[in-house]
Amino acid sequence: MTGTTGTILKPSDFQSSQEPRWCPGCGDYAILKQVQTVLAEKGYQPHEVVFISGIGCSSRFPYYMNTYGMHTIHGRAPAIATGLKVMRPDLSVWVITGDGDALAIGGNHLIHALRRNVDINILLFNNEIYGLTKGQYSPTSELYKVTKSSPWGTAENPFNPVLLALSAGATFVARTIDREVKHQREILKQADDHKGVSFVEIYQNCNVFNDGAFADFTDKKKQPETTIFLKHGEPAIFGVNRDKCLVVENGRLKVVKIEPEGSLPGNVYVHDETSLEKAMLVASLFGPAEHVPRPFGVFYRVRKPTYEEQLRQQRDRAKEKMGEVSLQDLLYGDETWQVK
Amino acid sequence: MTGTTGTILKPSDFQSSQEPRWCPGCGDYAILKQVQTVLAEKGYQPHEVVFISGIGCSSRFPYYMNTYGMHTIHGRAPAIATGLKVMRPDLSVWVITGDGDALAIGGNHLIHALRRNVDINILLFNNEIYGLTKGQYSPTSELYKVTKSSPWGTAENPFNPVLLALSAGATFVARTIDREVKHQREILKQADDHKGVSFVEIYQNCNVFNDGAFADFTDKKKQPETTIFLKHGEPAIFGVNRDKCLVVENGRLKVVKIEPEGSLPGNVYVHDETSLEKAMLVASLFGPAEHVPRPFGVFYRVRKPTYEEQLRQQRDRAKEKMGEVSLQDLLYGDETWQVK
Amino acid sequence: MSQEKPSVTVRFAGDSGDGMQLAGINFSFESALEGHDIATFPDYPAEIRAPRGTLYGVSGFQVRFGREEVLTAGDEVDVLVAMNPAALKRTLHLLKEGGILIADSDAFDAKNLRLAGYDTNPLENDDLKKKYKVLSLPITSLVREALKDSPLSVKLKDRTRNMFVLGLVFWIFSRDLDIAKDLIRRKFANKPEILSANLKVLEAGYYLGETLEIEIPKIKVSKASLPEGRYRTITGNQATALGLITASKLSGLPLYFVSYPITPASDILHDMARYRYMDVVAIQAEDEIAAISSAIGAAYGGAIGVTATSGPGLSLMSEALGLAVMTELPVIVIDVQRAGPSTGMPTKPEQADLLQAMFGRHGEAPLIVLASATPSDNFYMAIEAVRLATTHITPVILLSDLYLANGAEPWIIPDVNNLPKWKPHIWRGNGDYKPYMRDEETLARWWAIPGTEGAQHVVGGLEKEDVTGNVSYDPVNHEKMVRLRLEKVKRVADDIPEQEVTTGVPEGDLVIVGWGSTYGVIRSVVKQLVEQGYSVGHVHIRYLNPFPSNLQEVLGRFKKILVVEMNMGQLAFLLRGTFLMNVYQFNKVQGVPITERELMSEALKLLK
Amino acid sequence: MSQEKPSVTVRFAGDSGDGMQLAGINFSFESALEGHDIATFPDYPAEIRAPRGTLYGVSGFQVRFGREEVLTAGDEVDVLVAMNPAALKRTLHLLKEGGILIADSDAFDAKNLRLAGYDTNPLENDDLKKKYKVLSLPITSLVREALKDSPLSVKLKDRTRNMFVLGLVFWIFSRDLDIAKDLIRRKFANKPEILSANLKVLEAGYYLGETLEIEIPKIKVSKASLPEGRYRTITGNQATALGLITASKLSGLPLYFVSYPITPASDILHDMARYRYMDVVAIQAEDEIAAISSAIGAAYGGAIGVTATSGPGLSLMSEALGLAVMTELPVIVIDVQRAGPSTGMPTKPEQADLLQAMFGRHGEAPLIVLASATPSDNFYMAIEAVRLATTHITPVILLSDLYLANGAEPWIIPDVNNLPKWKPHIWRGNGDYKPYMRDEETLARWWAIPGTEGAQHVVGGLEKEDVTGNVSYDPVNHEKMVRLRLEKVKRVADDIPEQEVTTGVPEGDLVIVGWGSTYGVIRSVVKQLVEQGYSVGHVHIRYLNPFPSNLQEVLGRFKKILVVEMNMGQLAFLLRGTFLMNVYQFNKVQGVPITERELMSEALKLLK
Ligand SMILES: Cc1ncc(C[n+]2csc(CCOP(=O)(O)OP(=O)(O)O)c2C)c(N)n1
Ligand SMILES: Cc1ncc(C[n+]2csc(CCOP(=O)(O)OP(=O)(O)O)c2C)c(N)n1
Ligand code: SF4
Ligand code: SF4
Ligand SMILES: [Mg+2]
Ligand SMILES: [Mg+2]
Repeated sequence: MTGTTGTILKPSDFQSSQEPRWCPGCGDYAILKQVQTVLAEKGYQPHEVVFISGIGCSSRFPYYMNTYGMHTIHGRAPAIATGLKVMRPDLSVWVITGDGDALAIGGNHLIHALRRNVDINILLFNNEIYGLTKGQYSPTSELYKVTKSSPWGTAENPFNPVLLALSAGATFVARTIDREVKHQREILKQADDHKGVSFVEIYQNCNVFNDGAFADFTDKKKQPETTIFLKHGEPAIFGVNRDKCLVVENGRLKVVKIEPEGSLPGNVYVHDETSLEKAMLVASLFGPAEHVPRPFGVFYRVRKPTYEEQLRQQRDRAKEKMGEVSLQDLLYGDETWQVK
Repeated sequence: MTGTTGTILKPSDFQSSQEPRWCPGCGDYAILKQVQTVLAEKGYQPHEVVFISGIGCSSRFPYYMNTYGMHTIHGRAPAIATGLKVMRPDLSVWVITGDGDALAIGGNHLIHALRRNVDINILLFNNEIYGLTKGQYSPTSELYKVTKSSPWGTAENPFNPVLLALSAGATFVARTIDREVKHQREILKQADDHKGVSFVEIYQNCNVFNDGAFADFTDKKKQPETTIFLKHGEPAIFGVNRDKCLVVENGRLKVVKIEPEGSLPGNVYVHDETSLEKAMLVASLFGPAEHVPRPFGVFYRVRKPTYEEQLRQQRDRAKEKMGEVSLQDLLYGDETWQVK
Repeated sequence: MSQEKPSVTVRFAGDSGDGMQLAGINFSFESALEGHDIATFPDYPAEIRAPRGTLYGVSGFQVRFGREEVLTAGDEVDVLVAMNPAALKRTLHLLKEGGILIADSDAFDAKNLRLAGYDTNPLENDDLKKKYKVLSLPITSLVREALKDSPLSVKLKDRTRNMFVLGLVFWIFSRDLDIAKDLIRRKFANKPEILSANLKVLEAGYYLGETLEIEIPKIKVSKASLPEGRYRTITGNQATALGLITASKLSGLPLYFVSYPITPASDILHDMARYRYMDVVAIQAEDEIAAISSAIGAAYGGAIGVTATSGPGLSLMSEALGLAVMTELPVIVIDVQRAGPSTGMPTKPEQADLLQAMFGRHGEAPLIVLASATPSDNFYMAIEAVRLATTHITPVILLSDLYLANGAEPWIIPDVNNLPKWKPHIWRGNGDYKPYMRDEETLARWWAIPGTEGAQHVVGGLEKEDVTGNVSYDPVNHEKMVRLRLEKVKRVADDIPEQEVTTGVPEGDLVIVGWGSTYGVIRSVVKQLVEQGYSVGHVHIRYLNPFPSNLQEVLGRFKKILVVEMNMGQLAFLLRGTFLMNVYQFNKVQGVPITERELMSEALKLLK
Repeated sequence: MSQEKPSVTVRFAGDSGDGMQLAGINFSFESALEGHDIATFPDYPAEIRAPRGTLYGVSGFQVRFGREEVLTAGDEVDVLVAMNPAALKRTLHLLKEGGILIADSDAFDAKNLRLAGYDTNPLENDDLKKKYKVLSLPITSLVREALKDSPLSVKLKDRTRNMFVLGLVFWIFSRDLDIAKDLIRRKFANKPEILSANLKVLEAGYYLGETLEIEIPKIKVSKASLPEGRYRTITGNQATALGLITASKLSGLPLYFVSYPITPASDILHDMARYRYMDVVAIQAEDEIAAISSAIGAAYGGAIGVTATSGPGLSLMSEALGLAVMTELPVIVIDVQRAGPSTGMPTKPEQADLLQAMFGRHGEAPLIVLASATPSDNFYMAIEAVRLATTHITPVILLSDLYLANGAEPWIIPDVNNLPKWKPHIWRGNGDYKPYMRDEETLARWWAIPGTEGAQHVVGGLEKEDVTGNVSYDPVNHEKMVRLRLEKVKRVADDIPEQEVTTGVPEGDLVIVGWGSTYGVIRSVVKQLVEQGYSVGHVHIRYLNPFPSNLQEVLGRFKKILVVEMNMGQLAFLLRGTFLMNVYQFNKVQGVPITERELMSEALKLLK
């Protein structure tokens, strides 16, 4: 959805008078900035946009936007946004959530919003930790991670949020990272362009309780070897010298060296945003950065009727069948009688 | 886990004195029978087994078992079973749940139990409807389905439970169907054999509110064309004349005719239970039975440390580091002083 | 031979599959149509389709009709239909001495007798025949005989037995078969063979009456003198659904209804989903937390956010209701109470969620609590809930219960044009908007709808600074806000009717106080007591938080106060705690309604 | 020059990063070690790391120590440390006239002054100097100077400023530096450079005192006459964790602790997770519903199922708590209350979850409610919660609050062997087990553990037949079960101590009633009033449901009853409703503790 009422604004026009209260250095700042930029670039007016968040550091986001907003309760933002969007398809509705908010307490609402394809943009700030409650592990923290609530290391495997979103029925799924502001902005723009639910996982550094969680992917030296930036219709090539690629072998992805230089193997993985199967395949690259590169970009994008559209059609079917019915007739119902 | 204490029992030894109160003809009866049979065959004693259910027709299950059981609240059975199993790894713990119970209100606990790989067996009785509350649509009801709560057809896409379970981290995922009792029994046995969380989706006919939902897959005439029974290491062949197979083409599955007879194409899909990627690929066959066959059997099976095992190791690490600490010492803590 | 009675109660009882609900509804409607007042009590089993012949599979429908105001479905029945031994076993105790028992003797076979726990066939018991007028008829055979030319299967033929007894009951009350036929015709319009079988059997039952050899009195009940107007029958759940839609029109606000199915509230969802053509959005959420949450989202967006549930769902909504209190948004929760705690007895009535509605949220989180008194009162109280929510900008809980939800009564259909409209407290100004600016009188904050230019703001669960709505940890501000939220709800007392003495004397020896579905039984008992010369009043409270401003004064006019509830004394506790007022209690927590007899005897004890 | 005082209060205030908590804890511990009684009040901001210099980023730690029983952290402070202008602005009002102010003059630069909203530098204000003894020192410079040879970065050097002021405060109170050094050595054992810097700066602060040119009194406080024994300091949350583990040993039952992080309860989870080597299973659930649910599962399996949370989590547990009531399983919920409603003010104390604990479930769902009175009382009340749960086989809610949770006091460590053991009400018989067989006296049902041969049974949320536990919709049975569940909880009154008058006279003019963390302030005020010759008693209720059997009688001995709460009057309402007893209320809902002065003035009003 794009703004309708008038002048193009500056990013700062989307900034509220409240000073952000995140820790100095927190990755949340960068994301705030990009969102404001994207809204301005897309020509929205502040009163056309609503930010709904749950609870967590990231969920403070709405306070810093000069738009409408709700800072709600832990885990329920997707449900709240659903009610809002269904009644107000004219608004641009964004959900801001954290890895605990979205995947611990809020997991159910998240997958249901994705399944229903509500036309909202869900930004999951994944810092692999509970920031606001000062450092417990989250459903995305890696196995054995030592945190305040796991002094002896955790005992549980993390979720792969992208994979979960794909299997729940999301129609736009992407991953980006706080430090790559250009990539981030591009992804946010596309998420907003997408008609239907958009799920964007954003790796976000919590420099206080989980500093460097994504250093493997942001460190400029390591990055070329540890990341793959997916592009629709293009083969998955990476490496400092762009000398590696992904191939499909017996249904799995494997990293191989491109040799001789420039000659891609026949089974090279070519990304196709419209294929759920391919999206899941490439999303399953989730191992340690030393061994498997981590994909970023748009995994999946497909246009399906949104929940609001389906609901509108449902109403149209009902109206077509029933014709115009007055409230008085409704109250009368099927059978009445007169007492004189 | 297999029973330890003594004599082999009969299926009827697992039957309680309570008469089942499901509707005559309900698919739940067949499943009850198979579970009792499997427990007997595997040599369990009734006091070693616990059934935990939520709320729904299917969730009445524990009353009909002569084992321990809890008929709990809507959607929470996986969480309750987690607490039980963690404290009592010696027991065989089963979760009985419905499509509403597991995937509507209980979706979050389900995916978390799967992620943690708790060594329990989760049987999801999927009848694509809310039975107990008399016929509303569920998260597995097909789009546009007319039910009590969707007189004009639903507006939302169903979940694919197998895909969701795979992406959440389940280590054993299977699908079977009420009417195929032998297949069902085999799957239940393997689910119980599996160390780690087992997720079994069982298509179950609700003959009162959703009769024939799975007729495409049970009708003996249609079945050969509409179903694929997966076998580890074997190519996916089906059809009345076993003349069709699945092939992988550009990362997707396609149905092709085997011709000439007996000569499988090179890109035929060969099932591999140990491959998450393959499991997801074949699980994504979820379209209407006229167009795509529906896979049954074990999609995925892999041995990973269970939650209980991880918790035990966690404790061992802690003990190793701390040595034996008496309660008195614990109360003393780090710093004390004496007042005389 | 014919008897004249002020009111009569009939109960149809049989297997779940025997169509007793249909027979009962048909008879009730016809009774209403003939000009009687009616009250009904459907009483079905917990199981979807219990095995035939079992005690727990018995489904019942009780209807009372009369020439006077009919306030309850009756303690006892005049005519009992028992389609099998289990039905007889479960309901015979309800039959008055001398009452008429109609039984299908064909169903009293060895298997069914055993399932019902009878050693011998009770129909052949002489005591039974002495005590009641027993019409033991081979109904199954008679039906099959009547349909011997029908192409239907035996199973389908047998399904029409309910029409046979309906016909017979029509004969007993000299009713007009045509109305019943009309109803049946509409129901089976698309199934001509089933339709004709039903009509045939209905007549067969009716005309059997004429040929009966034993003497059965024909019972006459004069018409009620109901106020003039157009009537329909309505259940509590239907009334709620219609009330909400009406409120949407009266307020000019869009309606967002969202619910997660739960007995006995699901029918509201079903109705609302059907009314999609009325521009209602009706959604089935993934659970009750999502339901209330999305209602909050919709309310933030400028809609009336409504959800309906029962006890377990209300419990789940606790946290989000706190958010609704904090953000001060107009969301409405309809709690159709059932017997608890926990899953309890989902198909049985109870009134034990009152204190939960009052206090079931952490922190100081006051909200408006209403309760409807009769099935049709749900229409007005639903409107009232929306009116108060959208003018005082605060969440409202409306308590209904299973007995109201499923019970039906004749309802005089209001003229939509005569229903008062109101103006929601919506921000339409162009000035400087702050989310916690308030109306001076009501303390309602201004509701600014996203999309309104210049009124961007953020609401949320953290404590906010008065007026500006900025997050604030200031100690004095917090107390101020806590007191403002409380005071806002208290001031609603200025906007609701004063408490009336519903029935009986305005002051005197005893006042019987109730809320919710005990209305009928209390009113009935108080009327009788007053007739007998006692000085008794009935105060029925529909506004539970805040109480009407004169409630204490009204109750104070009586020497004794008896609080009647289907719980362990929750309103009694509230009255004690609020007014330091000594009250007597009558509590019944059995999942069945309080009977007139029980209440009468309690009241008489206090009047001695 | 030196002053002798009965008790003294010190407050350290600065930026979140300034290490004020560490300085405060260190000083508190040393005070305790020197034989004083202490009470502490850490008061940190809501933000994780608020920007430096902001008002909302101020972190404080207040400690009071004295020769007598020290009951509160003090209304006013004798010594105030203000590391920057914001800290001064936020806390100066607490400083007594004539008190000592220590400020880092280096931090009072233009930027910080502006952030704190000062137009001019308050340290240069003559009034300030007249009213207080101002020690305005260039602490940052002094610290850098002291560490000029250290290899640490300036940033790290500056981080030791807290040690400088700690040293100075030590000097003011003539404290033994060695103890502080010991603590620091342990803390930085693995970081030798940081350790040596801290030690150096600590000494620099101490010795500066000796060279100060302005006249600062050295303050002396005699030691307290505490009972003999081995002591430690303990916070409420630490006490809870230790109490639970102790209860596990005393009962011989395994402990399952499960929690979802939430302020201010998270530290219990952190402790329990650390204590993994004590055979505790400590789990972080996906949410609070999972937490309570899995605790129920664990309890069914024969463990003590415990979860800890705060208001929002308690709200989410409503439904599952109903299941625990219905299945009658020993689960314990510890609710560390914070300011609500909704998210409220998560880092501020309040006591507004009492009615939610009592009534926050649909249906009639009674359970035991306890509340601890002091930080260390959490140890005993946690044990008590487990004892009552596992002997009466019922859920228990234990109310703590943020003030107790984070506050520390000296605690005389009990000898484990002297703590009374008990026998959980577990089924070990071989006879015919039925889940709702009960102990005749307590009405506790027998707890049969899966794995026990022959005791297979099913529990659940549906109403069950008495004794057999089969699903039952029988009306009379339902009422019986409702009453049994209620009566079972009521009879717990026979198993708890009678209510004592905690402080003051046993009967007389006024009783001040409280629960939870108001213990200290009430006791302190009552002691003073009694000293002043008033006839006042203090009744502190730790058993809130059921109340001690003699509570009504005890309260009845006083002419007036004043109920003091950090809410709008929840206990007051319970007392009114339960005993029809008129009570006065003193309520403060500001997210800050009630002060002695406030309560004193309220009490005096009633004593006039
Ligand atoms: C019902 C409830 N339970 C627990 C909390 C405490 N809580 C607040 S935020 C949070 C988790 C934050 O983690 P995440 O969602 O990852 O956000 P982050 O702070 O890392 O941005 C928790 C557990 C709460 N506010 N409400
Ligand atoms: C908190 C709560 N909400 C709603 C209900 C009502 N309810 C009972 S079972 C059920 C759904 C049943 O559907 P499913 O899980 O598919 O089981 P089935 O009956 O089809 O076997 C619902 C909504 C409930 N018991 N508790
Ligand atoms: S705690 Fe972490 S996530 Fe939260 S504001 Fe600070 S750096 Fe950011
Ligand atoms: S309603 Fe459906 S699922 Fe439930 S018992 Fe009947 S047939 Fe089975
Ligand atoms: Mg996080
Ligand atoms: Mg179902």
